Amino acid sequence: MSEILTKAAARNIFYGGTAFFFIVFVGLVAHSVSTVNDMEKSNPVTPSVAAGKLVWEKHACIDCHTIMGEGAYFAPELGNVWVRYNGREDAAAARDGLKNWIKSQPSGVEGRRQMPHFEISEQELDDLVDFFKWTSEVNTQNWPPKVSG
Amino acid sequence: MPSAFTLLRAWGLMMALTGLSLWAAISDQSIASTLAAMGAGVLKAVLILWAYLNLRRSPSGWKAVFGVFLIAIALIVLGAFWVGKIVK
Amino acid sequence: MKYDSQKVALYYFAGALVLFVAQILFGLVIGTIVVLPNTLSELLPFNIARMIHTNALIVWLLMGFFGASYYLIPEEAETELYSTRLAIVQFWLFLIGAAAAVVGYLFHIHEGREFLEQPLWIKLAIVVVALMFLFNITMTVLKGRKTAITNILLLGLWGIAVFFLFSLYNPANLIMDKIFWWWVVHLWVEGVWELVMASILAFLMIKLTGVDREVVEKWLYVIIGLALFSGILGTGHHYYWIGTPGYWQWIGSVFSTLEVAPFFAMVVFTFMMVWKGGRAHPNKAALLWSLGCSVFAFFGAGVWGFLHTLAPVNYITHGTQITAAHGHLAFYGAYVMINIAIMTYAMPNILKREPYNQLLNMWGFWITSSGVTFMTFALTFAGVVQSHLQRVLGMGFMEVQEQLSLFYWMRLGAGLATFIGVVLIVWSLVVPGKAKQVGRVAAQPAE
Amino acid sequence: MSDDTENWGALSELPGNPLMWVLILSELMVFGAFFAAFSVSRVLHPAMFLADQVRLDRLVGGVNTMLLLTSGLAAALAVNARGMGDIRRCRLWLGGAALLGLGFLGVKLAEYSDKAAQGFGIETDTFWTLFYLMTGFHAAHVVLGLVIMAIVVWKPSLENVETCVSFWHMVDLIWVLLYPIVYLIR
Repeated sequence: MSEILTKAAARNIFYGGTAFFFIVFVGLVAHSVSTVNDMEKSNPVTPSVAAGKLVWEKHACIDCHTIMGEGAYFAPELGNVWVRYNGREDAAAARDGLKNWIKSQPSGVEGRRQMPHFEISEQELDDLVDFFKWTSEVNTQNWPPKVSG
Repeated sequence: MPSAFTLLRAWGLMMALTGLSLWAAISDQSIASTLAAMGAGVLKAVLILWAYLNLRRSPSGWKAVFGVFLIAIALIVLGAFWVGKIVK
Repeated sequence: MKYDSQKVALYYFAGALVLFVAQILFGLVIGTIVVLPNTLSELLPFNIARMIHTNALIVWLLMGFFGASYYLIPEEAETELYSTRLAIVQFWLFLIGAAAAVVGYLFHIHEGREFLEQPLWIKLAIVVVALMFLFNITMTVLKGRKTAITNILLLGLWGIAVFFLFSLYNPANLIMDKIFWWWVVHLWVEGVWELVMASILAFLMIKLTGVDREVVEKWLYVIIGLALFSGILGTGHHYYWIGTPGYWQWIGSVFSTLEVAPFFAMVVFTFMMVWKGGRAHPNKAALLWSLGCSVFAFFGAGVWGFLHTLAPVNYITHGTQITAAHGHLAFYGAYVMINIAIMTYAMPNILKREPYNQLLNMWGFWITSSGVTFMTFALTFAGVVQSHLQRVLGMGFMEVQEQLSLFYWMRLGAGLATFIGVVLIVWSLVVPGKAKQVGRVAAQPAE
Repeated sequence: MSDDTENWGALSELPGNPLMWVLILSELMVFGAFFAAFSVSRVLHPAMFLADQVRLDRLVGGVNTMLLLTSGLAAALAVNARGMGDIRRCRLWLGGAALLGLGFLGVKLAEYSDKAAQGFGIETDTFWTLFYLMTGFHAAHVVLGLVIMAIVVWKPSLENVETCVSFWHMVDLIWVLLYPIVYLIR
């Protein structure tokens, strides 16, 4: 009898402990969400940034590229691609450079990884670049360590 | 279970140790006060385990586990403090 | 097998094995594209093949979990399933949904968040399927005996369904997207899936070693306690560099270091049980998979996870091939192996055969395990080199990738070996052994 | 607690429910790691730590230590009372322990609001991140301990009381180490 009690108590401690850690986790996530909301004031998600994210998703870019280090590791990191294209110094040139790169794919170079040709309108390309620009301004605790991504 | 006297004695000792380490910390900032603070902390931890948790009745394996834990913490903290002094 | 309705597990095991083979085939395709980039580049781009590879994995593992639940819950609850028909309908819905998703992917019908690429209507169908499943097994458990194993299995399966709901939430803010994307991905594989895995493992230990249920269930509580006490806040190791506050670096580092503990406990548990039980169960292959599962999960999830979980290390290795190495070995060790273990145990019972083709099955074990292990080493080396060149020296991504091609060839070779092993496993599970062989295995006395 | 049918291995040798000891040992590992992290960070940023640590009130920490230690005494006496079968006295001691625990939380909250008013938040720098994480996580355990106490006052079986009080002593144990490491050693 007491045997069953001990195990029932063990179960309750498991549930209680799990609930405790989950509550702490939820509390911390709630705090993080509030900091993200604060950040949005200085780096707002404009309609074009939101549209750009949808372009990013529509073509499943993440299944080759990474963004903030998450993705498929097959193609370059794009969280800081705006910085890599020198967008902070010369925004217009970076925008043109990114758009032209996407439009010129696939390169067809033998032995080089091929980015497919996507049907992306001029408007969508601008949205996508806005999305990259927005992402590059997120405070990622100085990650990646090098601009190479 | 430990007797009420054992518990009370442990409690009194721990209160005194707390006062002592607080006084040592406020009155000077030498290595001695650091040793006193950490020593008092570890000693209080031992008393909690020994009297409050009644670990003196537990098998030596468990005593060793907690002993190693406390010694490791004390060594890390004091070691880091010492390294910090040297670097400075 | 004591209950007729347990047979329904066979549908799920068969479906899982088909998708398992598909997963490995698409793995070979993308492994090939990595070393020979012009392969299929127009017809089947990398991103499409990759989403089929990962989605097939997730779906077949879930299908295996469903099958395992349908097999072990009647036996644990000591009652027939609530509804066999519902289970069969649920299977076909799930399989058709999965097939539709794959065909859709080939025609570029998909959404765009990693692992959650299913179109919305498929996600909703998955929710419906999950509800059917949960209703069925919960009703079964409610009318039968309640054991620690059914209890924890149910908690795990309900958790899978609840956290999947976060896949329906896709905010425009990428940081918010990522924060809650991990509520599906991490809280699945480092949370509730571990409950499912541990309870299946406990069931197998009771059956295979003959150790008392009492002992096994106590271990089970210790293991899952360690798993969730560390795993929930261990989510912090995904919140280092995605726009969340810096304190996650401390939380993630500390708690995910502890995530090794449950896997270590599982190794001790399985070996202790086998040692204490001392019973020679005729299904040696199932025992091999069970032991292998705990060991490979410890290395894949525990050791390879710890390797890059501390924030200062992860700062350098995040998003490199190190992550890929860890992912492959962890999924194989923890979730592929537990599924194959329960299939190896259950399928002969369902099909009313003696444990058969054991030798072939064990060859499958060794070849597949060697393949995945070699793949893990190749990717680990690739990741170390990549981290150094790209993150320390600052070389460009594509330039670095060219330096890694040797490792990628090795990975492809290991993938081929894995594929051969998988074929052996599937063959040994599906095709009945020769009568003579069955007789010989059955005739072996229990030691 | 350990006849043959109730064998949880080595965990049976400790007072209270074995699974609580799984939790307690996990927590000791977590806080041990935090103590190590704190000490190493201080070596890496000596100036920052010195400047920030001065802001902490050692006396407040000392008062809290004494509150928790006294609460621990009351909790230990509750186990004694329960062991002698005196459930009413056991409940009284538990109530006293809980009150002192509430006092600890009150002091803690006053301390937090004082620091927040001075502009020190969890993201201010590494010292404050660790300060808030460690003391905050510890305070969360105090809250959990109070919840467990409430349950045990309601259902005071000997095993329940022992389990609860073991957890409470663990919370004490962590604090007596945390206090010198965070507040005193500079």
